[in-house]
Amino acid sequence: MSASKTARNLDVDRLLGHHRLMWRIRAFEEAALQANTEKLVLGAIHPSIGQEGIAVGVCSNLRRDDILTSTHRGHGHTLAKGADAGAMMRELLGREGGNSHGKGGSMHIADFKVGMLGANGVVAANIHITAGAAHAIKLRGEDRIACSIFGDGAINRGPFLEGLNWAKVFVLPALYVCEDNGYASTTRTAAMTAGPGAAARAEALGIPSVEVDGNDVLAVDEAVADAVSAIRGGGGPRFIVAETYRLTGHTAADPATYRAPDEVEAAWRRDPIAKLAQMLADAGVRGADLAENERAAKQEMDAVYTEAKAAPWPPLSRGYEDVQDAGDPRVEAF
Amino acid sequence: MSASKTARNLDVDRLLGHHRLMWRIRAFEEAALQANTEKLVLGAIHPSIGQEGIAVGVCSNLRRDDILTSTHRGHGHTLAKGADAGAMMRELLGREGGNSHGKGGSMHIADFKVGMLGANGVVAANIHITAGAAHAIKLRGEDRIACSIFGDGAINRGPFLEGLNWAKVFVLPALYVCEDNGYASTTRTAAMTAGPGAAARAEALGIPSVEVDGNDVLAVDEAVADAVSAIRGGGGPRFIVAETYRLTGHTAADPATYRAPDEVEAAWRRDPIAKLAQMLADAGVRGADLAENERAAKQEMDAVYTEAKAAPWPPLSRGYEDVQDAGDPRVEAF
Amino acid sequence: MAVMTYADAAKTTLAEEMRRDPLVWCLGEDLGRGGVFGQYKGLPEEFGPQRISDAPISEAAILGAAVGAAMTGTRPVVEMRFADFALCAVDELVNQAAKARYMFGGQTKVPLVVREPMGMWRSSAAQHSQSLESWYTHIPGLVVVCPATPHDNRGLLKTAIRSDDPVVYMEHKNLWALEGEVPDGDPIPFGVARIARAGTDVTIVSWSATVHAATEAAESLASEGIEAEVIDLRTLWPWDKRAVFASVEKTGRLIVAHESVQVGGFGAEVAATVADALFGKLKAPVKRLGSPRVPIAYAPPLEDMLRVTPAKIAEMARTLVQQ
Amino acid sequence: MAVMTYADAAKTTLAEEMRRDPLVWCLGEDLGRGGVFGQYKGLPEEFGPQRISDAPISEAAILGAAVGAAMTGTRPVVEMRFADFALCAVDELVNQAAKARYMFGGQTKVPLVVREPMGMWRSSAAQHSQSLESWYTHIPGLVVVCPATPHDNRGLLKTAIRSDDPVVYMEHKNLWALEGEVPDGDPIPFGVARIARAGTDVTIVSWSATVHAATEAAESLASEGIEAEVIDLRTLWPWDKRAVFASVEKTGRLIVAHESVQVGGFGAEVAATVADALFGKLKAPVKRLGSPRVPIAYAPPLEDMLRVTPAKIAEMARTLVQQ
Ligand SMILES: Cc1ncc(C[n+]2csc(CCOP(=O)(O)OP(=O)(O)O)c2C)c(N)n1
Ligand SMILES: Cc1ncc(C[n+]2csc(CCOP(=O)(O)OP(=O)(O)O)c2C)c(N)n1
Ligand SMILES: [Mg+2]
Ligand SMILES: [Mg+2]
Repeated sequence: MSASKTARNLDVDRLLGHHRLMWRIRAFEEAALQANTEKLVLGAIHPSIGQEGIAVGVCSNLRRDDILTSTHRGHGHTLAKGADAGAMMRELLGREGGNSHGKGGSMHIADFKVGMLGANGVVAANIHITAGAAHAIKLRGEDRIACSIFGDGAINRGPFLEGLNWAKVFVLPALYVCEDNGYASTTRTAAMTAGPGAAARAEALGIPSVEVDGNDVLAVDEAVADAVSAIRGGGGPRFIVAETYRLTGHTAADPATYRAPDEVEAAWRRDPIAKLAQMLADAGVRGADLAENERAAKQEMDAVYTEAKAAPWPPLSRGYEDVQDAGDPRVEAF
Repeated sequence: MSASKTARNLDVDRLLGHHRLMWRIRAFEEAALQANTEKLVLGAIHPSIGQEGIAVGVCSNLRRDDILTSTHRGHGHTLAKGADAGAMMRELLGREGGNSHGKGGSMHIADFKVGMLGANGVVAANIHITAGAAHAIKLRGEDRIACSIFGDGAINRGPFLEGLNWAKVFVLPALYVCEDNGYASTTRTAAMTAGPGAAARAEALGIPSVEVDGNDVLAVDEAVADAVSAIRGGGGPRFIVAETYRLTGHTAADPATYRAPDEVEAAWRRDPIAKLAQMLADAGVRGADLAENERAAKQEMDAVYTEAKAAPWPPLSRGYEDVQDAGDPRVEAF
Repeated sequence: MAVMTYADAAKTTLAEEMRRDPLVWCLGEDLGRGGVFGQYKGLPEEFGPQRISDAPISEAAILGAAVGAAMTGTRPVVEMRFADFALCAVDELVNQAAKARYMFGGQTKVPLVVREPMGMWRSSAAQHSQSLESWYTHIPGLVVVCPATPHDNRGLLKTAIRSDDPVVYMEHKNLWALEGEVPDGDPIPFGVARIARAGTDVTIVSWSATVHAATEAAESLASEGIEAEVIDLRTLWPWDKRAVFASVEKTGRLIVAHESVQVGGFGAEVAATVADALFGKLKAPVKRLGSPRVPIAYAPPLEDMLRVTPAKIAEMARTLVQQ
Repeated sequence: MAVMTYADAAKTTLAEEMRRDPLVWCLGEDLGRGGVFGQYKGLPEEFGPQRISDAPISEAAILGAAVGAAMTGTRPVVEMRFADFALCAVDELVNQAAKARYMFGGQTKVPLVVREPMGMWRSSAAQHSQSLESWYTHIPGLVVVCPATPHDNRGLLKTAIRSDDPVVYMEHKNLWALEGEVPDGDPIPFGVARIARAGTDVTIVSWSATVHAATEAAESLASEGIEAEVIDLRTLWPWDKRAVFASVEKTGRLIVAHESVQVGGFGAEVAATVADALFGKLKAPVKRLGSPRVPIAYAPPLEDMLRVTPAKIAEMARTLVQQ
């Protein structure tokens, strides 16, 4: 164990929990990819393999009643916030018993019971929603916080400016986390992003910002812990940029040929799960315990997937439910 | 003449021209206010009295073939870009012979002949349009530049982020000028604007920025001259914040009771025209010459107003013109 | 019961609802000084800056934040200032507010009122005059309300604020100063039209300010012996087909009149629905009267050309009753 | 003449137009790698990154910049990726692009093509499936194009690029892979419908992908002795009233079928126009067939429920011809 690691004052139990959760996310994503291969998911799937450290580092600092919003790449965040993997997989497969009865699918994965107010198919749209959730929390005088995770591509959309300005002007309990994986679909974000970066933009809005290695779950955990305690103390919004890499294509269907193989290989060597495993091994955790986390996660998600495949389609009556209270949505009504 | 003023190396002829143009703008605005009082203008008028230094300082560095876009408060910019005051006043009165045949009015004042591509009724919308104009200039390999003037309220809208990022990413010949008059309608912009300010936001997008006293036309002139030469040299976009104050209400109909009288009085003591007059007097210009600028401007705009009042309404046939090439817009066509 | 303006009817109602329910709050530019049309005058003093909240010029954030705040247990009333500026926040309204309940399988609702002052208002030109109510009728999840009178601006706003649906609430700028009796009574339910004037010869369906043009037309027609029935739909989604069918079954003739552009306007929905449902029972073709497909001009004579006036409506009615 | 896909027809045309006119350029996210649907594959190599330009995720800037670039003498082709994302740029399209020419009294034109891939595409859910063509028909200044075949995706795109109007060009995502013959001939003018299938008993008017459902319905109806005439409008503004009237005068019956939501859909415009113009000449009421007023669901069975299928169209046609 190196000095710097000792300095970090490792909480091995907490980190073992992180390791377990990161494996659960990865195994869930592997199952989702499998579902795509088997054509049981027809819409787009955006796996978060390689980015698990951020989901876990962020959400392990959120309470169940704190609010989280996410992006198209939201499975990991949702699981980490405490959603049931079975309900999520049923949702991905469009089945009854999915979180949203199969009506939203992967890009709209949500579990309001655990404060997860939805992934979003529109890049950056969750930034405003989070500002509003934080605004409601403040109006209601609660001590919850609202957190938004989004990608590095999102920082070029208007809501980044408008939403962060909003959160700061109204001194809202909001945490903004940018997952900087270097890409927006097939585009290197650096090529389309002016200036010194996301953190500088947030600072220019008066929001204290830090940059962390998103593949180091401990670093994320610590940065988020600091930010969350400042926010809960009434200090207004905080911003975190977490650098990472997506180890798969943009979607399950994307071969990602726009990236050089050695770039991807190098990224695998920074795999956040392996990195944490190494840290735990260095701290004396037995290889068997780490392997067990992996095995258990895979077994769980295999079962989840098998179970989801067996779940029924939602009944057609669901199709007309949950539209709105006013009026009759059916064509025959007209 | 103080040392600092000598250091500025006054070009008296140029400044006398500025003085004349500032008076022309003010006299135009006074006539527009009169038209509002006489109910010859029924839509909103946003006078730029007190902000003339920016219009003149900016536009005196633009060539006729450079492009300018503006806001709801655009009369001064348009005049300074070289538009004909008579056509403008006819436009404000909705008359034939207006720049747009009376179809756009004050908030859409434009004169494409002199590169003035329009005021805009939507705050910040001109930021994108300017980026696009600059993009076209670059694609065509021209040495023109495109300039956008907008208010301090505009920096909280998405286009500020998206448009400035765009201009920087594509290294476009674009000049962005923020007229910071402290207010957005009845709201103190500071209360709704997070962080250190407009310049910091532009810097966070990698755009070199300066802050100047917008009531000092010479300071504006110098800052813009620097920026324009950098831009024409291929250096990409520049940003200028010019502090000022609007000496009238937000619109001709606004009594502006949300401002303390002494705040307004203090602002009158920083009247940019008086300030320039003082500078010129200090430099030895005769009071009579300065008075002549004022007199001539008032006489011109009186005549312009009288003439516009006598102008005919646009013929009804104009109503169906300029919609689009495809299809027939008339109801009877259907 | 009191006589008050259309603007005051809404303001009084808002105050009542805010007193009743501490979770109702308003957000928008310049609200702290009473709003650009004075629709919030006095409310900042009573409810404070948190519940009558100023906002930066950030329409997308205003609406987007309201979506998040609605999903988090409050009931925001959003002020968009001019309906035209709501075009800066369409993703937030259409992709987010309208769809959240369905996409999330009923896990949430989005109780939200979006006030969008609409319509032509002398020489406001192309970017401050639009009427896009028909757009919102096309979006599943949204309610669309277009009150024409002070009375309705009370009863419908109450219903809108209490509704769990996102409601696009479009007040006509030209009606702010209109006075009328405003009874204390119950909220007015969505989907119930108002017979603005009874008649037997021709039905005129309308909403918002054009209802008054239709009523004026009906009065001048009456002097010629033509009795027009004027129906004010009040809400476009849901809309009161039953009332419209009942009227047209009686008169056999229908004109749908609205200020917005005729092509693709909601008049087409009403016309197509009636022409289908009452096929064979009509004495004349169903007619529509809307604006030509032209942006709104600034010069008064050109602006007037685009208006649906009492004269145009009466002229069309005269032609119809001869059939 | 060649057989090619709908996607390739557009790509080939774009390349031809870009070779012809150096002022034509494309901008949008991921174009440098050929676009998300491969619609631009190969073009970056031929035309370089300046003319096939990547863009940040900034729909509002993409469209807004295109407006400025169009007013400054170039002819931008804007890629919006999914029609749903165009909702992030409505001010730019509606308040700016559509109105500039009129507001500025003809001082400028805004020659601009906005490509908006539209429609349901298996399990894309509520934010990636919308068809909002009817919105754009309601906006003065805009042209609205919805090609259904590879042939039309060539001829209409040529016209769109050469047009001086802002054109909303909506390709259906489900048609990208559709193959068909693409003659070399002339651009196809706006406002001219295509008779997709001739018939005498009932007219089916449609556009975009639903044209194929209508044609399929017509084929199955033919086996029952019912001859349906299928009209593909191709452009919704302007739309070919003449062709529709001529057909309905012959058949006496009309169905308007479209994928988008029925309430407030463009089908209402066609239906209301025809029911008015041909009043007394119709054998049956004019019918519409569109989606229920429901956001688009993800689960395949629920998504299917919303579709306008050949079976639904045929069923409606059968009922009509009995009248
Ligand atoms: C407003 C909007 N524009 C475009 C898209 C299409 N899109 C989906 S994901 C994506 C890239 C997002 O990049 P980033 O924000 O970095 O997230 P990442 O995919 O890297 O996690 C794009 C452009 C979208 N969903 N929404
Ligand atoms: C998108 C949008 N929102 C709101 C308005 C209404 N509005 C007109 S001017 C104005 C204030 C603008 O303030 P600022 O940008 O500082 O310009 P100033 O009026 O001070 O010159 C507002 C809110 C608008 N025109 N456009
Ligand atoms: Mg990314
Ligand atoms: Mg200002």
